[in-house]
Amino acid sequence: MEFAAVVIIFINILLAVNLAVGTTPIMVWWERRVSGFMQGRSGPNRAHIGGIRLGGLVQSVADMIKLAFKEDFIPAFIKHKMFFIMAPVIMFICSFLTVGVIPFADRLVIDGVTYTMQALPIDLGILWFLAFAGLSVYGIVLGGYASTSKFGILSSIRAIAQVISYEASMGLAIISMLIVYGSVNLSDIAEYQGGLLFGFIPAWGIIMQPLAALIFIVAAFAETNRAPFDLAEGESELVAGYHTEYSAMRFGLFQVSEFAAMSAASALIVTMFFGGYQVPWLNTQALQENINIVLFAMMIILPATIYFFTQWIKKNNTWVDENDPRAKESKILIKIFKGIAIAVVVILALLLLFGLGTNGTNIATAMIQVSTFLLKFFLINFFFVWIRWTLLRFRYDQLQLLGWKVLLPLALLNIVITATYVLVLGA
Amino acid sequence: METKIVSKRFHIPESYKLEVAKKHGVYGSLEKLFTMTPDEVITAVEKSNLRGKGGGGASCGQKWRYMPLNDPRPAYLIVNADESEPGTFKDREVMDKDPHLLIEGIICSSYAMNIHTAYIYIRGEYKWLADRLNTAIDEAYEAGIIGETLMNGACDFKLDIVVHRGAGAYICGEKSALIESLEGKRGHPRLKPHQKECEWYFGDPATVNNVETIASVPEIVEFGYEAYTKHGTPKSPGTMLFALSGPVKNPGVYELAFGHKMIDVINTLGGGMKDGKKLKAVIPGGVSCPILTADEVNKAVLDYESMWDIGSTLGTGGMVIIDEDACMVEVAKNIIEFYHHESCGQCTPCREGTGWIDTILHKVIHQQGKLSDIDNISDVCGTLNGKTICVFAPAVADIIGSIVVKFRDEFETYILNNQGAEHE
Amino acid sequence: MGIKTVKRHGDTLRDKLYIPAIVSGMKTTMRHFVTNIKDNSNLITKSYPEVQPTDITDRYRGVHRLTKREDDSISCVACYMCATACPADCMFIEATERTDGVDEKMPAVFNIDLLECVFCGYCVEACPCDAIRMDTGIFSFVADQRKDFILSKEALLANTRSKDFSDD
Amino acid sequence: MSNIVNIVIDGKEVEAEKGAVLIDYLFKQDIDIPHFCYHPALGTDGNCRMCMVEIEGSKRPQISCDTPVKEGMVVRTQGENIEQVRRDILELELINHPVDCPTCDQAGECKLQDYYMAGGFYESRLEAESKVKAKKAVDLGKNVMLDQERCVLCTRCTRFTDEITHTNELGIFSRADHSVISTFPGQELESDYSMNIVDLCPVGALTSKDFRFNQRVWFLESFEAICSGCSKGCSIHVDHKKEKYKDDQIFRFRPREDHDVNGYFICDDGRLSYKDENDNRLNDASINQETVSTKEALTNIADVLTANPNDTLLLVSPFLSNEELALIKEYTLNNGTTLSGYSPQYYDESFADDMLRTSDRSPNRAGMMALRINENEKDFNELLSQKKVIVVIENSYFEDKAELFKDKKVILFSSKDTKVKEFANTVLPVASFLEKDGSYTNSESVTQHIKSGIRKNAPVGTLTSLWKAIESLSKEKA
Repeated sequence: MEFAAVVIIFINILLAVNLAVGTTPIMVWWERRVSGFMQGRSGPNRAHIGGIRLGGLVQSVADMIKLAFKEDFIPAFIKHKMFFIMAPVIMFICSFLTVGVIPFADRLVIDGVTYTMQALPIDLGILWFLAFAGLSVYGIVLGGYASTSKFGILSSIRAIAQVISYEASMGLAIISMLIVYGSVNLSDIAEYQGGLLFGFIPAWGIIMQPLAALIFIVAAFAETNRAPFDLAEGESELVAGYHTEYSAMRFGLFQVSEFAAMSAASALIVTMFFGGYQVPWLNTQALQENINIVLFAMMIILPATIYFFTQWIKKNNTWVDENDPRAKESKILIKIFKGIAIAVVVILALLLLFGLGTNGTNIATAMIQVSTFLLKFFLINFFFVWIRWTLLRFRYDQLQLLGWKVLLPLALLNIVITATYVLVLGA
Repeated sequence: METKIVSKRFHIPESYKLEVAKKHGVYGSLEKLFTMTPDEVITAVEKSNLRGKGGGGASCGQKWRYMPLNDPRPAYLIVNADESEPGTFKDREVMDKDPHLLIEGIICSSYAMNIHTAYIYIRGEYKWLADRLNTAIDEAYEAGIIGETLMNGACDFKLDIVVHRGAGAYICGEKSALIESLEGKRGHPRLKPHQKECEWYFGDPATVNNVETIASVPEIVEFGYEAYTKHGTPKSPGTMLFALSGPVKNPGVYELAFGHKMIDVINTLGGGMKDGKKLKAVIPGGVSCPILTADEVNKAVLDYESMWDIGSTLGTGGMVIIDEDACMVEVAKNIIEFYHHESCGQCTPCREGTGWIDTILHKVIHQQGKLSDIDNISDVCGTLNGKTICVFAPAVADIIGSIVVKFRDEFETYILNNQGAEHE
Repeated sequence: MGIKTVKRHGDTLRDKLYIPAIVSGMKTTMRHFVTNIKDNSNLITKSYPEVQPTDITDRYRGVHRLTKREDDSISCVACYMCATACPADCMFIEATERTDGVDEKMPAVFNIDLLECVFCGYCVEACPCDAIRMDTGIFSFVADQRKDFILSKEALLANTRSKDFSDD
Repeated sequence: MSNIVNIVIDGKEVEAEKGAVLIDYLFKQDIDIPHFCYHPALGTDGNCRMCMVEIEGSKRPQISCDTPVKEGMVVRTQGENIEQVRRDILELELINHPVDCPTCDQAGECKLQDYYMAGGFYESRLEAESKVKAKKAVDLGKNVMLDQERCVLCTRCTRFTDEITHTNELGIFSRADHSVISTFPGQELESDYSMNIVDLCPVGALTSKDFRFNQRVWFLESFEAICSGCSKGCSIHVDHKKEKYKDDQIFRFRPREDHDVNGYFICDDGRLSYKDENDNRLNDASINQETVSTKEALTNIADVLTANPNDTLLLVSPFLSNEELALIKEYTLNNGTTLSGYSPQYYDESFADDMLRTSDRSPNRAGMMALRINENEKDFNELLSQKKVIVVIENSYFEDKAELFKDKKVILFSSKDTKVKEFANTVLPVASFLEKDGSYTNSESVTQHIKSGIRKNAPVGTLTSLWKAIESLSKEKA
């Protein structure tokens, strides 16, 4: 295998792993701070390494370290120790593998060889997702059951019923999308969305199939056990549901897999409905053709963004005690960001000056697409958080009612309409 | 106006001496007595309708009938000389001026009830009277009037008379408390029996009579009940010793037949009010009877039934006269202080109630009174009335309650004006 | 009287759709988010412990204290009312004869286990002698051993009323 | 049956015995009439005036403790009028009462407090400073403290010393609201039954020196048992409590009304004998002075017993229940061991009196005799010299006679930490008298059953359970 192939595969796997696992601390931080600001609090902002807090991100690191070093405790009353141990692992693996099929960029051509920008270059993308998303509920069921605790059992029962209810609507929503895209391969789907509808609107899933998008997003919330459908955890009724009896890194695994599942769902939503890696109005071809203009635009936009960001830091990232190392953080961060801005400008200027060549153009395009994907990905994640801190948890009967009486008929109706439309007008 | 039966020898100097008294006819009834059977004596007393003069006014003859007949146990006559009620000092006169009349009465009564031991329970403070009685009894023993036989063998009847000095408790004038005290216990009244019966002294039958009652018996024995019932009214026949005290010109003890108007007695025998002051109120029979206002006094007739009709009682006949200068709050305080001090402390209402009224009036006198205090006093009087073993508490309720009701205006003015002489 | 018909809320199509309500809710949270992220100086959160709270009210139930009488002796008469009222069973009292003539009973031992205390204030309500109060304003109590959280009689007597509280 | 008459109580027609005291009858009907001075053991005194009822036909309310039941009587114990009367009298009762329930040991079982709460007198019409003051802590002598302020002068205590013990130590002094109870000058409470006045006192005026300030009564749990202080076996209530973080502990004994045995009272020695239960307990099994587990000790005992059944003497004591004695007796019959109940050390002639106390200070000698367990001194001494294995079960005979153990193997079952332990080869702790269930027969052949309510943190097995374990172990070996 060629060196380039190894590097690309490595990068892809790294991206997938990071998306699944590496984002967890970031998502935890994201969740805490966003909820803080939404509620007029500040969220975590104290933990620091040498005064560097990164807006509280260090707290997540501290938590991670804590979880890793905590005593791994299995209560004496637990009989099925194997299930108890397996449960978080199953859940983690399932959530983790789901991310593998997401395309981070268009097919990359280097020296005439085409590489798929997926960690797992499988053609059955969506089916893979459905399979593992459905499997991950086994983790919850086993965990709750093996806990020998009424909270755990109740949580398991809820989780099963919930997943069954929403899996159906989700699958049906996807079917209508497949009719549109005509493929189950996510790369194909992303590529499809690079086109324009009626010549001026990006042909994104959400624009073509808003109803399917809505159903899918709602179902994805339920699948990932996120508020307002987090009945399996239901702190107010079930203490912590299926992970009541878990501690240390076993609990950590549940936590990670929850965020991994959320990441996977976000990634899939981005890919299916928000154009995947596509930059609106600039599909791969257009990007490659106008790479210099794009780079030039970036040369202006990025430093400007960083300038505003440093201004914001100066204003908001303060500390009461001037003698504390944390008080000096802003200055350091501003310097670093200024350095980054200068470096970016310099690199981009050099690139523009000396030209990119074909491979360079392709790589730059891929990088821009990966960045676009990540941007969309984080925005959808933000949406997840936003929803969580806005909506109340559904009551259990409301959850089932919504699943069976609203989403399922709507999804079926959507399929009929889409199929009719496709049949009548031809593909 | 006076009808002298018990007091017929009071005016004679040194009448307490046996020879002086004998000269004036003491022990004259005994000759007739010995010709009568005990039952005839009791019948005579019954028919005379002689009433207990200690305050209750119960029929003396009926009481004697309660003594069990043919009982193997010894029986006792207990003469109640524990005269401690403020305003009452008639028994003192009898014992002071004519002790032999009392002994004569005891002989008659003992004979009637087949009693061989008689006790005279005398108030502890009446030391000189106890001495006088003892002297008289010694004289009687010496003269052979009492002892193994009566009147030197005129009658084969053993009789001993013992004078017992109390320790100075007002409640021991209550007959059951008196017996308790005589038994050597704390003077607590006993629970009332559920049927009419005699008293019990160490488990033996006993009867308790007032000094004046006993002193009235010889007259009935000697002259028959017809002579006695000639005096007084049909329902309250006979006479009674009335004591007048307070700001009248001639206070003292006067024997009157029942049925005289109270105001007449005050104005004639008492000689009217001192210094021309106006009469304000009278407490008719010792301080334990409801008070009478001046208007009521004008209507009052001195016999048991008439007094009940105007909402008071004749009591012991000790009339306490109050003139216009007296402050009724202070009168009430004075009386309640006495009762507070004398309550035996057995029943809760009396023990705590008298103290409470005293405290309230103390506050009123010391210018810390409130109008609600008047109602509080009335409330406590209500609780005191009829909820205790003996009639001490109802007596307090009667006098204090009646003062507060009849002179409420004066109490209110007193409290509101916050005036009145400092009592300290 | 008559019957008043109250219209049931949530029956309109708009309500049943959920979407408008969800959107308006999301608008609200987003508004807060944007405002706070633009300028976080108005956040309610204090940077404790560098910034100490200044708004503890008189009604705040801080750590307990035992009051003293005018002669500086303990007010408590060891009646166990507080222990009786305590839902957490965190008060451990042993009574003894009081010999100084002020009263006849006082606590020999009076321990409060702060780890078990739920700070409900029932003990203060139950006390017939106003001997126990929670007006010290102490909201932070830290120790590194369990036994250090058990406040003894002496420690409770040493606590004083918070100076920040108004004099009433 | 002419003794039965019909009366009406609160509108309900009932039958009652003619001439019975009305209040007694009302108690039997579970009608709670407030009262202080009346006590069935002491009779009517009628001074508290609390037990007023309305009787149709009489002008005023009557005290039910001095009202005999009569044919056709119509009694009302409720209603506005009678309750007002009770309130009035209760108010007077409280007017000089210090209302110092917080420091009063009686709080929780105080009648005055109950009536006070029911009546709702939260504010006195008499100011505190006007209240009559009296002495607060008067030492009456033996085991009893007096608080004269709290006294309601019901005279139950004076009547107890006058009529029950005939010791006449107590009297009322002074008059009116200054009346106080006290001992006569120079005299102290000396009666062996003096602590009964603490129970009799309806308020907190008389408190036990022993129980004083130890516990609040509402924390205590109670079960019915008998006193093991002598062979009278007086019925008692055992008040105990398992405090947080502490072991179950007995705080006091109270007499239990039982007309077959003790009536209403118990003696002070019996009452204070609860201390024996709490103190000086044996908790660990040991073999040759080394602490071992109960199981090891049991195996050891089973070994010894199966090895020399014919050379074994079992010494039981009258402290064991009938069930335990029967079990051991059966064992001896089956295994050929010998059994003795010799225990002269429990006799104490000086303890007996003509009220309740007997000279035999053990609870179940009659039960032991009923099982025909030999107590003969001669037989016992003979056996003692012959047998090589001595099993001492809850018997303190050897306490000061350790020299008798020479050359013998000794097995000790005991609930007490005794000196005998040092000479015993195997020691096994057993549950104490009040920690186990069982029945006991007193000197008057009355058999009473105890159902223990004590829950110790570390329960020591009962003799029954341990003995059964030994039996089954022995069978395994055989």
